[in-house]
Amino acid sequence: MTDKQTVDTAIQYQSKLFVPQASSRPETTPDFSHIEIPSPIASQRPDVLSEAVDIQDLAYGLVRVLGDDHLVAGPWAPDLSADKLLLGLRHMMHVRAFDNRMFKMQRQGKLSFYMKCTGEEAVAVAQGMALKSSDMLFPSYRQQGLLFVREHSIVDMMCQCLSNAKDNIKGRQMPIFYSSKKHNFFSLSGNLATQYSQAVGWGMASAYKGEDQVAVSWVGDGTTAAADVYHALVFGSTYKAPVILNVVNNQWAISTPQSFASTGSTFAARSIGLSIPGIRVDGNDFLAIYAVTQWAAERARKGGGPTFIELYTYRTEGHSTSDNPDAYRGKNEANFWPLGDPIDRLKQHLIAIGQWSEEQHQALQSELTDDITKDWKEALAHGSLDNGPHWPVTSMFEDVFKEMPPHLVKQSKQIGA
Amino acid sequence: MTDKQTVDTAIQYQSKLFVPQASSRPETTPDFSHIEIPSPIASQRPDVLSEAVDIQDLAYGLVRVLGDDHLVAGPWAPDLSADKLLLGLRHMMHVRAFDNRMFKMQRQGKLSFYMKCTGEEAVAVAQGMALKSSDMLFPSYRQQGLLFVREHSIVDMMCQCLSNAKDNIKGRQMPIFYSSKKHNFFSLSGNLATQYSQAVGWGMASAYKGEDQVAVSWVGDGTTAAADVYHALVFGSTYKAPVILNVVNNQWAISTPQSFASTGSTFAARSIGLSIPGIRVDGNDFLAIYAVTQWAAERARKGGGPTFIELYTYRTEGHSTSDNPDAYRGKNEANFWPLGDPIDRLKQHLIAIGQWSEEQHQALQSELTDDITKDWKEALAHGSLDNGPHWPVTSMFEDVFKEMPPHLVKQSKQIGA
Amino acid sequence: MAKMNMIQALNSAMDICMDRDPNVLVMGEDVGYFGGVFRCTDGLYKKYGPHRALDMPIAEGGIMGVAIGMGVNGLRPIVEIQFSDYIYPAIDQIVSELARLRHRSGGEYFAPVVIRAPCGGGIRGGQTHSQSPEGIFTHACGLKTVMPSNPYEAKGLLIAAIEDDDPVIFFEPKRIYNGPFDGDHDKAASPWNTHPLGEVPEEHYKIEIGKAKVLEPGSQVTVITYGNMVHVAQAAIKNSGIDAELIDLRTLIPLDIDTIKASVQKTGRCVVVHEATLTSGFGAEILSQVQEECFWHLKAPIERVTGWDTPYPHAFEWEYFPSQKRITQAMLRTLESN
Amino acid sequence: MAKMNMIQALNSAMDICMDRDPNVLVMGEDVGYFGGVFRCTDGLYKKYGPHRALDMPIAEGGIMGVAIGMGVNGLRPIVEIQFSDYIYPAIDQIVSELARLRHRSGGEYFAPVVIRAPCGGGIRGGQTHSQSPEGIFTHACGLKTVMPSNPYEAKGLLIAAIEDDDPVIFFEPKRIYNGPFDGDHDKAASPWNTHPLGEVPEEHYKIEIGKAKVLEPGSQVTVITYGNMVHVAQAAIKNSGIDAELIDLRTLIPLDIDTIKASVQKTGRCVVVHEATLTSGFGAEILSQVQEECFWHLKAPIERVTGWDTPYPHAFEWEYFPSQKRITQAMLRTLESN
Ligand SMILES: Cc1ncc(C[n+]2csc(CCOP(=O)(O)OP(=O)(O)O)c2C)c(N)n1
Ligand SMILES: Cc1ncc(C[n+]2csc(CCOP(=O)(O)OP(=O)(O)O)c2C)c(N)n1
Ligand SMILES: [Mg+2]
Ligand SMILES: [Mg+2]
Repeated sequence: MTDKQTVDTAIQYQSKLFVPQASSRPETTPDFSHIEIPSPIASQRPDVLSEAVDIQDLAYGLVRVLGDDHLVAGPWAPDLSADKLLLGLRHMMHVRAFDNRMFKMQRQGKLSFYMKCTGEEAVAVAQGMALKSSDMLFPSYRQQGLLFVREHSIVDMMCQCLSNAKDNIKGRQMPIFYSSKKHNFFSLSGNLATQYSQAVGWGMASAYKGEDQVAVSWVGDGTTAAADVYHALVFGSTYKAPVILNVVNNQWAISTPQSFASTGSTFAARSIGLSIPGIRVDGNDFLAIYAVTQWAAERARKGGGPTFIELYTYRTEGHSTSDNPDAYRGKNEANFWPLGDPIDRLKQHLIAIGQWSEEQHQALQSELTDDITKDWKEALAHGSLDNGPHWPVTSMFEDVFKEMPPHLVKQSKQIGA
Repeated sequence: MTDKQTVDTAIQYQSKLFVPQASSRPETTPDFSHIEIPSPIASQRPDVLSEAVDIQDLAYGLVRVLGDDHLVAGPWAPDLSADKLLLGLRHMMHVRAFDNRMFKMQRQGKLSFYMKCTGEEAVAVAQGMALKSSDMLFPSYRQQGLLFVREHSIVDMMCQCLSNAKDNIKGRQMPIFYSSKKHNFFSLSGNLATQYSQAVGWGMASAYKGEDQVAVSWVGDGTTAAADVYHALVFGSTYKAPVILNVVNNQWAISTPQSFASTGSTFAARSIGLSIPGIRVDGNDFLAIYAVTQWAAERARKGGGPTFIELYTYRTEGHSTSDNPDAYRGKNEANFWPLGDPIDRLKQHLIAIGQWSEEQHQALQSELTDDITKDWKEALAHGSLDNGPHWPVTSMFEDVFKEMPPHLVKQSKQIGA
Repeated sequence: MAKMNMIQALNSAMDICMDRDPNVLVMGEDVGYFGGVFRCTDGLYKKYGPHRALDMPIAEGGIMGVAIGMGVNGLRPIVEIQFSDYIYPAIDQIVSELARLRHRSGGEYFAPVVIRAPCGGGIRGGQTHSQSPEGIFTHACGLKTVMPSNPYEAKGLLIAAIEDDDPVIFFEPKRIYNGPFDGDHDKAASPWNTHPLGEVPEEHYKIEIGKAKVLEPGSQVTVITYGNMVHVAQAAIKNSGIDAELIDLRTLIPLDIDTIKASVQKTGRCVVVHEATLTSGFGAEILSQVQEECFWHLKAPIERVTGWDTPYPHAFEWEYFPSQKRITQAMLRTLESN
Repeated sequence: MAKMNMIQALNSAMDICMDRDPNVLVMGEDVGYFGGVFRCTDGLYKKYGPHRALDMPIAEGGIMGVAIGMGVNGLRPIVEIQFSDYIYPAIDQIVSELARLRHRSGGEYFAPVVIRAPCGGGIRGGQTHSQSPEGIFTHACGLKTVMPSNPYEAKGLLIAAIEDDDPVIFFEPKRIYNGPFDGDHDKAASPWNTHPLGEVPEEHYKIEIGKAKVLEPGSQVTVITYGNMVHVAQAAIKNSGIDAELIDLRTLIPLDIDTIKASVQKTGRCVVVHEATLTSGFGAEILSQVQEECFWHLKAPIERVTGWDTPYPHAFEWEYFPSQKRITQAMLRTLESN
């Protein structure tokens, strides 16, 4: 086709290429009626050392604990005190209050960027609570809830988002790319999926040293297509690494529906052929997530190797502050999501078992919102992206290497000149 | 650990890391008795448009046609004339004669390198014969049989191996890295697995244009771990590309046993979770391979998308001329392989059905060996790696780009200076 | 002539090529229904259908692998890598396969793939949305590397790239998608519709790959750059009053050494500017060739003004960015010596 | 002192480090039971067990990902990439993750991974067993890049790399595993045991990363190179009788510019040699820094002698290889001018 003449404009193809479809687009009405929602008693809870292929029904089903009546049922019901449940509720509400505030602050120009996890709070909070604090977390960018569970300072999280002088990563990364060694929370990367195989390596090292810690990682539905996800499955299984590999299927990857990654199957099913149990769990059911995570952690600690967990949930809001979902999905698609909202479902459960009330809920909501407002003021006092104070500019040249080599010393001198 | 003092030599780990084992090592006796060999009547032959998950037994079983009695049986028995079978036998024997000669020539210093496919001849020959000549082949380096089926000039293959003046790829690649556009045989790459996702793209283009051609690709058991294999499965399934994705499980990847890639499952099982049927087939059973390939091609042409085929076979000899398998696997492990030799099995079958005899076999063997000797002489007449003639040295600068840019023109002038 | 920003110009280039040739398609993450996170493929889905504005799974390596296969089967895929920072998972397919296919097959096979990748900083994207990795690709034999600096040329170069039978990697400096950015972050950005190179014909036209442009004639010093830095250098020249000759490379490989040579042999001084990190950046190659070709004409050391050898920082975009000030200082240093 | 070839010296380095520190392990394709296709890890499996000489699936990207995770969890993995040509699938993990982890986490996390990769041509391995991709890694901030030229230094540098808390990519010129190769392919190769640098102490010792070595003092021209080309350059100097100063860089990043500067400021002439392809190779960076630091001392253009800008050809290894003749011609060219 180098010159015009060779273009055969007469060619008209009758394409037979299959292209997946979306759950909805702005011009269509959302419809999730095809989603089968089994009852909590429908799923078995097998021995933690079962063979993947023998328990493959768990990959095609949906583990649930909270029924439509807001009560617990079925073999997966975890042994959780009301206090723990209330703590979980509190964390989820706290995360949401945080997200809402930060999103607004981005809109007001205080932050360069923000990402919420609205509708998915149960994932990080329930999983975080089901793990030991010595377990190592390799999150993607929507598991801020883990930091709440591990009692990371909220002010410090805000300082990271503000890239101010108190930002523990020295203004180097975009908002929400937290890192906290103290909390066994790995440094977030902007490159999707890379942390997944790293988690497997971390777990391998744990086994190598004869230790008991488990590594836990998360990717989104869209990210499952990445090479590192496969690497994690292959290496994790080959060396029976003590890891929990989670897929947060929130139905969308920016504008791309999960159908471009799921290949018409469940994500959980993908690991079975690699001898890793796949479990699909209601991602908005705090108790089910907790129970499945506990199962996987026990399997890992007993030497059974990885578990692949698909958390079936929904990204209620936009991908990030950079995006408007109305441009690519049906209006209010979130309202059609059949598995409800994780906070609301846990709240209803606690009310149903007499441990909570609407009034208490409102009060807690106000308390948390106020806390966040207070925290935000404190964080801002440490500086903001636009107005500083920041870390000194020359700090940019630190940590490229452990000790600064001559060429960076030279450059750090030039920057002031 | 930057300085000596910080090394805590007291640490002694009790490793819990699981490390897979080999089928045998030089210090152990090979033992394949755990391999289950089902009878030809044990496998169903489902409709070509079946859902992967519904026919998953095919991924865990072993499709066979030739029984221990050397007769055909079961639902997979293909409709193949004796002439076609004899042609298949001839091709396989031809390949083996070729391999033996070329290996010897490498040992005599005439070739820089060579790779045999001994014990695996049925894979390429039966699959090649089951496809249309317009189907596009994206092989790995052990499917030289495809070129025999497509009647590529043997002399030209030898010229490629010799990098001489008649080498169609101008001396640019190592021996056996064939390329033949005329035969719809893609240019081999030294980088494992890269051709696998390319085949999917080729198939997508075929569907895009509304055409009927299928793309077919091969990787080894070891190579299944590569990212491109996953990409091929994910993209192939997402767009239902008309492709056949083969894994030649010959039990070894250089010195590394298949257990480092199989994760304790079958390779065929790996695709099921991605909605791609996985079929495990006796890789030394010419008829079974033919039948399964036909099934997959029909599925692809009907819009059913990819099929993932594990060809269960054995690498009878070393990895390449660079290697000595006695250093890492049990002596004569090949002799313990329970699925026999593909040439011998087809020969026995043809004898059993009265279409062949030992005498005819010997005669054919001699004929082919003589042919190869003759071809070799002819090829050598076109030059050899050490003594030439080669392509002109400056041909090295051609084809980097379609038209040679100034900097390469300049370099090609310098090379003579 | 229409007024177009760079996004519209790129879009127009793709539209025209898709319209003329059914073998042309665009593919990548979010490029289909949504039209790309930077909107470069906006409207193509509607006009040409889901199979020609093809959304793809998030696996750059997979996207590149299938693009090569498509190219071998007669299509001309235009791949969008959402951010050039995410091109690394595809490097094996690009460098080991795409770049070498024609050569290794003795000319039998080739894949006319275009890879579009937004690059460079300026959107407060931190280290994973700001990189300029062009240097890496210039080291791989068999790839053409292009980086336009304005809508008019972006369109002409992209059409040329799509119609080229060699693989082309096409970097788009995202900071100037909407308007030229002269490096002064306190000044309101001017949109392309106030710029002469924002005048873009609606029709098909090409700008030859491999040809640099002398943007500003001058006699004292040659400034060689490409992409966004063209505008910063231009402003530095204007504001400093230095009589500099400004060269916009437009194509990195094949490098138009003749244009460079003619200029530096005239001026005897040279400053190379890019946003990518210093060490082993493409500036090193430019400097090397200038040194090799113009040594006897040089009156001062050739200078490089580039990003620092650190990951792109979120908080210090302006300090990281090669500023007008740094370019001016470099020009002045070259002028100091005689 | 023992006589060791480079393979034995590297093996000894790993053995010593594994013996001293249970956190050190080797991993990669065929490195365990078999001891590596080049035998560099021979015996370690037997001595330290399958979990410390760890065979791995064929997925360089996966190997690198897990190595990083291990490094974060306190281990010091030594990864072998079977051929440096196969490092591309791991580039994302190396460049985006390994190199930047310490920086992006504000110093909280790091992974002390060593990547060993045999590189260069000479085994008639064609384009996929002959590459020298070191240049690419020198453009990534946060990696140290090393290429030794002899057994003694290979061992000392590898131990230093293993004990370094920064990631180190360690290229091994495979052509000189068994003996120095001076570029004359008609001459029988001499084994390391006839070479003084084949004398290797059995014990632990280190050679500092980041320090070049003046191998041959000279006054007329400085030849800067590394790896295999050190021996070719040395032979070219000897056979031509030119009074050249030969610098073996040993470490590419951080570059020992002081040693280079001292030499070129003395000689006023410089030839840079490497086997990698010319355009945007590390030679461009060396040349650039020499030009920047020594401009006023230069009496002739700095020359580059490198591989050609084509894939490494199977049939034309000798024509491709930067020969003694080409190096000598380059030295002579620099001497011609005054
Ligand atoms: C390697 C890589 N490619 C592309 C991107 C750009 N990107 C950021 S988020 C995203 C979508 C991820 O979707 P999903 O995995 O479903 O996670 P979710 O956002 O829904 O939580 C994309 C494409 C990236 N960050 N890294
Ligand atoms: C990306 C890449 N990594 C490593 C190699 C080196 N290598 C060549 S063949 C091989 C083993 C392949 O084994 P398998 O896939 O089982 O195929 P087989 O040789 O048994 O046919 C390896 C590791 C390579 N060629 N490419
Ligand atoms: Mg998602
Ligand atoms: Mg194999």
